[in-house]
Amino acid sequence: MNPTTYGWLVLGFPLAGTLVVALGWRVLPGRLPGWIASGAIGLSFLAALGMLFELIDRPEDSRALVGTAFNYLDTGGMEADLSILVDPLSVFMCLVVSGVSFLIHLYSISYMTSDRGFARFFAYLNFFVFSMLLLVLAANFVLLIVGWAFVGAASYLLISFWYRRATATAAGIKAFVINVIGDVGLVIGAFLLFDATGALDYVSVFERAGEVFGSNDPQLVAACLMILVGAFAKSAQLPLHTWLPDAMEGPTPVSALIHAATMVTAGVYLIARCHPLFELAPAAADVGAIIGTATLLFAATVAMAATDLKRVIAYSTMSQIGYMVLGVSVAAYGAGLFHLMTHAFFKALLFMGAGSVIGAMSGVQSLDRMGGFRKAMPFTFVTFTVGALALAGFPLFSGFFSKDEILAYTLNRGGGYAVLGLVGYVAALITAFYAGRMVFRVFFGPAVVEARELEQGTLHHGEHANPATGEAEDTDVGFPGPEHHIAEREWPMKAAMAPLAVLAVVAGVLGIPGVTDTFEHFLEPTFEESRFATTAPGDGEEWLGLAAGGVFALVGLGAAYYYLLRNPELRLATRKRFARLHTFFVNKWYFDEIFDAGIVRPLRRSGQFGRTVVESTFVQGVIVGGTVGLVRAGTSFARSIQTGELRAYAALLLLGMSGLVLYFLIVAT
Amino acid sequence: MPFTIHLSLVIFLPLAAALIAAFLPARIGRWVVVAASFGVLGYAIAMLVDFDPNVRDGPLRFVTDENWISELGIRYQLGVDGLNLFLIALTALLWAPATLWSAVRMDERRKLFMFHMALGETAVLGAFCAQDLALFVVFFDLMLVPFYFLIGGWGTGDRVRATTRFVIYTLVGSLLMLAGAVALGVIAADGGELSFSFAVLEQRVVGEGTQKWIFLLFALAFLVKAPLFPFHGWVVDTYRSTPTPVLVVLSAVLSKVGVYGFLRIVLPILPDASEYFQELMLVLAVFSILYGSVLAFSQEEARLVVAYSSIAQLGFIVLGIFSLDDKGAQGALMQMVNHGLVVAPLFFIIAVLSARAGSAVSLERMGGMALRAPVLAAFFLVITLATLAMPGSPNFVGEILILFGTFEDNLVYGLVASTGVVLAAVYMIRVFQRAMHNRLVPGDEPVDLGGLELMAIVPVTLVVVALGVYPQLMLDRTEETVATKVEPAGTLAAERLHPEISVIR
Amino acid sequence: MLFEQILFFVAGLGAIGGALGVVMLRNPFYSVLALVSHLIALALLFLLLRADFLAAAQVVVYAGAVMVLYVFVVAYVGGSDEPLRPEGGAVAVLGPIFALALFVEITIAVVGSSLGALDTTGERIASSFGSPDEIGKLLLTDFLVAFEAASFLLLVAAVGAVVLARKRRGLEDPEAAPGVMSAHEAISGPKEVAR
Amino acid sequence: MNTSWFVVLSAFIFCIGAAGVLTRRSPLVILLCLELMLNAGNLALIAFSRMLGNQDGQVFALIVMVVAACEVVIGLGIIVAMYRRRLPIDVDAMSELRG
Repeated sequence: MNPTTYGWLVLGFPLAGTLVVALGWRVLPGRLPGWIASGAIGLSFLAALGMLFELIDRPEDSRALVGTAFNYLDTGGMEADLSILVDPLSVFMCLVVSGVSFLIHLYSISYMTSDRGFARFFAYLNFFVFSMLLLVLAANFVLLIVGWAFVGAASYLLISFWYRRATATAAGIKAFVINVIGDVGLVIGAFLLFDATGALDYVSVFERAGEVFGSNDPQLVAACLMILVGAFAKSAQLPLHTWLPDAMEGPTPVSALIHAATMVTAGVYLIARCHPLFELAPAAADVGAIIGTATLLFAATVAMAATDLKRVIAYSTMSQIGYMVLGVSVAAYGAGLFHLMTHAFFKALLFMGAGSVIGAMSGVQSLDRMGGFRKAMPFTFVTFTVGALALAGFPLFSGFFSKDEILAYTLNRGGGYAVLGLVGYVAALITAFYAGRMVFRVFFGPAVVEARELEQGTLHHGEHANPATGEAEDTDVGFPGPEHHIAEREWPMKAAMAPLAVLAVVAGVLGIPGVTDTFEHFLEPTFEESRFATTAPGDGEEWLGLAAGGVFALVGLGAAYYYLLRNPELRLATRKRFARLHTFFVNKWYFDEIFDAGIVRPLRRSGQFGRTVVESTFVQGVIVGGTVGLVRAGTSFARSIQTGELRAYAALLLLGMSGLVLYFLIVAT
Repeated sequence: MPFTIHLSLVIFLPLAAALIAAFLPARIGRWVVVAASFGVLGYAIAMLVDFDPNVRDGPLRFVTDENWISELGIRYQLGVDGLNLFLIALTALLWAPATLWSAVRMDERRKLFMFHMALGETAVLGAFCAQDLALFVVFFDLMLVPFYFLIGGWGTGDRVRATTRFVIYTLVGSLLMLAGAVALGVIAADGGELSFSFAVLEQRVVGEGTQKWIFLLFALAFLVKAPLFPFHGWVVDTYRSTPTPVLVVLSAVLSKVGVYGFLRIVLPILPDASEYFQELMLVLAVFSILYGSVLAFSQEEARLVVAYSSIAQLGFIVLGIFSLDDKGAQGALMQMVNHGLVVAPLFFIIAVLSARAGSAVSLERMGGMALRAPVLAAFFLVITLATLAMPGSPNFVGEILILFGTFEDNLVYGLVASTGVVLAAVYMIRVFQRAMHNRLVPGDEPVDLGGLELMAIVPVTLVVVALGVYPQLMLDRTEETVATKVEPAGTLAAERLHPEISVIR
Repeated sequence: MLFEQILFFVAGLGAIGGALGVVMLRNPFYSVLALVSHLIALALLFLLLRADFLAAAQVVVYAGAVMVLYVFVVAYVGGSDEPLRPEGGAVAVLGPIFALALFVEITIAVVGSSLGALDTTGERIASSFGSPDEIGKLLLTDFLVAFEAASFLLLVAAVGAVVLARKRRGLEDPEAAPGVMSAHEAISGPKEVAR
Repeated sequence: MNTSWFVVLSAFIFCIGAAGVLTRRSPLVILLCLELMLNAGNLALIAFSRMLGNQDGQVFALIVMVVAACEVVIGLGIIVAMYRRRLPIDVDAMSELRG
C-alpha cells in the first residue's frame, strides 16, 4: 500500500474511535468505551508502523509524499488542500504520538474506571489523538493550524474534565486562551509566508522561501517569530507558559499524554518542520534558542522549589521542552527530536507513577505529605525511579543520550551558543537534583499513614477535597473517582507502565554516537538540505558532552541524596538562608501576578469602562439620545398639533383650504 | 430537462401560506405556515443543487424580469448569483426552525405571530433576491413591519422602549437609504432613461463627489442594520426583549441584509467612494471588533454576550468587505453565512438554558448543567467553538480569508483585528463554562434537550460541521461573483497603493 | 325673466336664512327645522336650474325622509340647549373668520374669473333636461359603476347603523329603559345586575 | 339668472356651514352643518351642469345626496351609541385621537 494510504488510516482510526465512543456513550456498557478507544489508537499505531515500513522501502530521495483528499480552501489565490505529508519527520511523530497514546489509553482504562465521565473521557482522548496526528501529518499551514487548534480544544476539555472544580475550569480557560494566542500567531506567520511565496503548503513554501527571501529578511524573521509565538504558546515556553502548571488540574493520564508526552512538544515539531525557514532567518532561530534556554533554567528552578508532585513534573516538562527548543533552534534537529521521543517515554512514565502514588494518597498531591512508599508500592517505585533517572540524565539511560547530545551540539556552535550550552548544563544539574528530590521524598524516608495502610493491604480512602483549594469535591461528576486505583492492583496500568519503563532505559540505543545512529539516519531525508550539517559535533566531541552531562547528573543526584536523606537539617538551613530566593521560586517568578496586573485586569477594567462610560454616556447618551431626541422633538411638534379636538382639525382644514385658494388667486393674477 | 425555479414563488410562498392560514383555525393554520417555511427550505436546497459552479457565463440565474413601475424605470427583477445564493439558503434554513419553534412555543395570538414571521421571511428573501435597487429598498423597508409588531407585541421586559429604538434607528437608516437610492438612480441616469437595475447602475458612471455623499447615506443605513459601533444603540434593548424565534432570525439573517448591501450595491456601483472611505470603514470595523469583544467579555446576561459578540463579528465582516480584496470579501460573505449559522442555535440554546434556570437571563444563575444535560452540552460546545472561529470550523475559514485579505494591504488593521480573535475565545468559552461547568446553581433544573429543541438545534449544527469539513462547497460557488463585485473598488485601491501596477496596465 | 329673478332672490334668501338658522339656533330641534326650510328653498333653486328630478328628490328624500331621522334622534337624545358661545376656544372665534375669508376669496375668484360662461344663464338645453328619464338613462349607462357603488355604500351604511346602534350586553343596564338614568347611576355608572 | 349668482350663493352657504362646524359643539348640529356644506356643493354642481348644458353634474349631485344620507345614518348611529354608553354628547369631550 501507498504510505499515504496508511497515513489516512492513522488519522481515520482515532476519528472513528471518537465518533463511536461519543455517539454510543449511552449504550456502551462498562469499560467498553475505553477498550474501543484504546483499540482505535492501537490500530492507528499499527498503521503508523505500516507507514514506516513502506517509507523505508522507498529510496531515500523519494521519502516525502503528499496525499490529497479534496480541496479544503481554494479562492483568491489561496490554496489549501485537505492533504497529508508523509515524510520521515511526520512518520516519526506519528509513531511517538500513537504509541505513547496507546499505552496511556490502556492506563486510563483502570485509572478512570470509577469516574462518571468514563465514556466522555475516552471520546475526548481519542479526539485529542486524532487532532495531534492531524497536526503532525498536515501538509500545509492551514491544516496545521486546524490540528493546532483542535489539540488546544481537546486540551481545554480535558483540563476542565472535572468541571465542578472551579480551579479546573479556570485552568481550562487559561490554557485555551493562551493556545488561541498561539493560533493567531500562526495565522499571521502563515500570512507573511503566503504573502511572499504565494503558497501555503510546506513543500512550495520551503522551496520558494529560498528564492524570495534573503538571509534575515525582515518579513521572514517576522514570520518565523510569529511561528515561534505559536510554538511557545503550545510548548509552554516563556512567557506563554503559565497555563501548563495549572493544566495539572486535569486527570493524571491527561497530564501524561497531552501535557507531557505529545501536545506540548508540538512546538518543537513545528520548529523542526519549518527548519528551512529558520535557517534562512538565523535571528529568529536565535530567539528560539535563547527563549528555550531561559525556559529550561526558569522551569528547573521552580521545579526545585515546588511541592505539588504533579506540578514538579509539569515544570520539569517545561524545562525539558526548553532543551528541545534549544536543540531544534541550534539546528540539532536529530538530537532535539530524539529528546522529544525519550522525553515522551520517561515523562509519561513519571506521570503514570505519580498517578499511582496519588491514587494511594487518595487524591493528595503534596510532596510534604508523602514519604516511604518504597515498600508499599514496589512496582511504582521501580518504574518511577527509572523515569526519574532518565530525566536526570543518568548515564546510559535514554535521557542521557538525548539531552546531552543537544548540549554537545550547542557548545559546538561556539560563540554565544556556548553560553547557552553552559546554562543548559547548570540546569541539567538542577534537573538531576529535583529528579532525585521527587524519588527521595515520595519513596524514602519515614512511611506516612497511607503507605503503612497499603503495606497492610488496604487502600486508603480519605475525604475528597480539591488538592489546590481544599474545597470539598462534588462527587456527582467524579474526579479521580470515588475509588482510587494504583498500578500494583491493576494490570492495565502495569501493562502501560512496564513497556515505557523499558523504553526509558533502552531508547538511548537508537542514538549512541558513533555506534548507532539509526535515528538520525532515518530523519536525514527531512533535514538533508540543512545548512548547518557541518556544525554537527564529531563523535569524540559528542562523547565529551555526554561525559560532562553524566557527571552533572551524578552530582545532582548525589546532592539530592545528601540534602534530603543524609542531612535534612542542612536542607532546612539552606532554605532559610536563601529564603527570598526560595519564595521567588515558589511563586514561579511572579509570572502569574504580572500577567494578571498587566493584561487581565486592564482588560476587565476596560470592559467595565466600556460598559459604564462609553456605552451609557456616548452610545446611549449622545448617539441614541441624539437620534431619539431628534425624532422625539419632531414627533412632539407633530403631536402637539394632534390635540384630538375635532373642531381644531376642521379649523386647520379650512385654513389650509383658504390658503390654497389664496395661492391660486395670487398665481392667477 | 433543466429544473426551473421561480424566485417569486419562493419569495411569496410564506406570505401566501400565512394569508391562507389567516382563514383557518390557529391549530391548523400555524402548521400551514410551518409547512411553507419548509417548502421554501426545500426550494432553496433545490436551488443549491441546481447551481452549477462551473458555468462561467452570465452569473445571474433563475432570473425574473418584469416591468413594475415603467414611468420610473423600476423593474421587478429577481435573480440569484454567488453573492446571494447562500444567504437565501441561510434564510430558508433558519426560518424553518424559527417558525417551527414559534408554532409550538408561542401561544399568545398565535395566528398573528405566525403571519408576521411569514411576512418577515418574504421580505428578507425579497431583499436578498432583488436585482433592482428600488425593489431592494421596498423589501428592505418591508422587513421592518413584521419585526416592529413581533418585538412590540410579543417581547418581554421593556419592549416598548426596545421597539421604539429598533424602529427609530432602522427607519432613520432606511429613509437615508431611500434618499440615496432615488438620488443614485436619477443622477446615474443623467437625464437619460431612469433605471434602478443593479446591472445597469453598475455600468453607469457617477461623479466621485456625488458618489461620496450617496455612499454615506447607504453606509449609514447598512451600518445601523448590521450594527457596527457606534450605531449599535438599539441592539441591547432589542436583544433583551425580543422573543427567541424572532431574535434568531433577527440576529442571524436581518443583520446580514445590511452588510450584503455593501457587497451588492455600494462596492460595485460606488467604487470611487468605497475606495475613498475605505480607511474610515476599516477603522469603524476594527473598533467594533475590539469594542464588541471587550464588552461581550464583561456582560452578565447570556443574550447580551451574544449581542456584543455579534457586533464584533459584523466588524469582521465589514473589515473583510472593505479590505477591497477578493479574499477578504469572500471571507466576509462566508462569515455572514457562518455567523447566521452559529448565532441561531446559540439563541435557541440560550432560551433552553434560561428555561432550565427558572427563566433567568443572567449567567450567574446558570451553572453546572453539563452533567444532567450532556447532549445540550455537546451541541453548545460545538457551537461555542464555531462561534469563536476555532480552526476547523467554517467560521475559521471565513475569518482567515478576511484576515488574509486585510493583511494584504492593510496589515496594521489586520493585526489589531486579530486580537479580536483572542478576545472571542475568552468571552465565548466563558459563556459556555459559566452555563455548563462549575457547581450546579440551586434551583436550576437541567433537563436534556427535548424533541423540538433538538429539531431546532441539531440540523443547523450539522450544517456547521459539514461546512467546516468542506468549506470549498461555498467558496466554489461564490468566488466568481464576489470577485467581480469587488473588482472596481479593489482596482482603485490597488492603484493607489501600488502606482507601479497601474503603469504596467 | 323677472319672475325667475324674484324667485331666485326669494329662494336664495330662504336658503341663507335656513342656513343661518341651523348654525345660530340653540335648540337642535329648531336647527333641524331650519335645515328643512333650507332644503326646500334649495329645491326651488334646483327647479330654477332645470334640475326637476333632483328638486323632487331633494324634497322627498332629503327634506322628508332624512330629516325625519334627525327629528327622531334629536327627540331620543333629548336636544338640550347648549350655550351658543362656548366658553374659551380660539377655534370658535377664528372659525367664522376663516369661513368669511374663504367666502371672500371665492367671490373674488368668481367675479374676477375670465370664464365668460359664468355670466350667462347657460347653454341652450332641451326641454327634457333634468327629467327623471334622462337622469335614469345616465345612471344606468355612463355612471353604472358609480350607481352600483352608491347602492353598495347605502347597504354598508345601513348595516353599520344597525351595528352601531344595537344594544350591547354588559355595556349598559339591560333592565333600565334607555335614556332613563337614576341619580345614583348618573354618579357611579350603571350597576351590575346579578343573575 | 347668471350662473355666477348661484355659485356665489353656494359659496356663502358653504361658508356658513363651515363656520357652524367650527363654532357648535353638539355633534348633532355639526352633522346638520355638514349637510349644509354638502348641499352648497350640490348647488354648485347643478349650477355648472346648467351652465354647460350637461346632465353629468346632476348625476354627481344625486350621488352626493346618497353619500350624505349614508353619512347621516352613520353619524346618527354613533351619536345614539354614545348616548347609550352615557358619554357626553360634546365634540370637545371626544379627544381620544390626541397624539
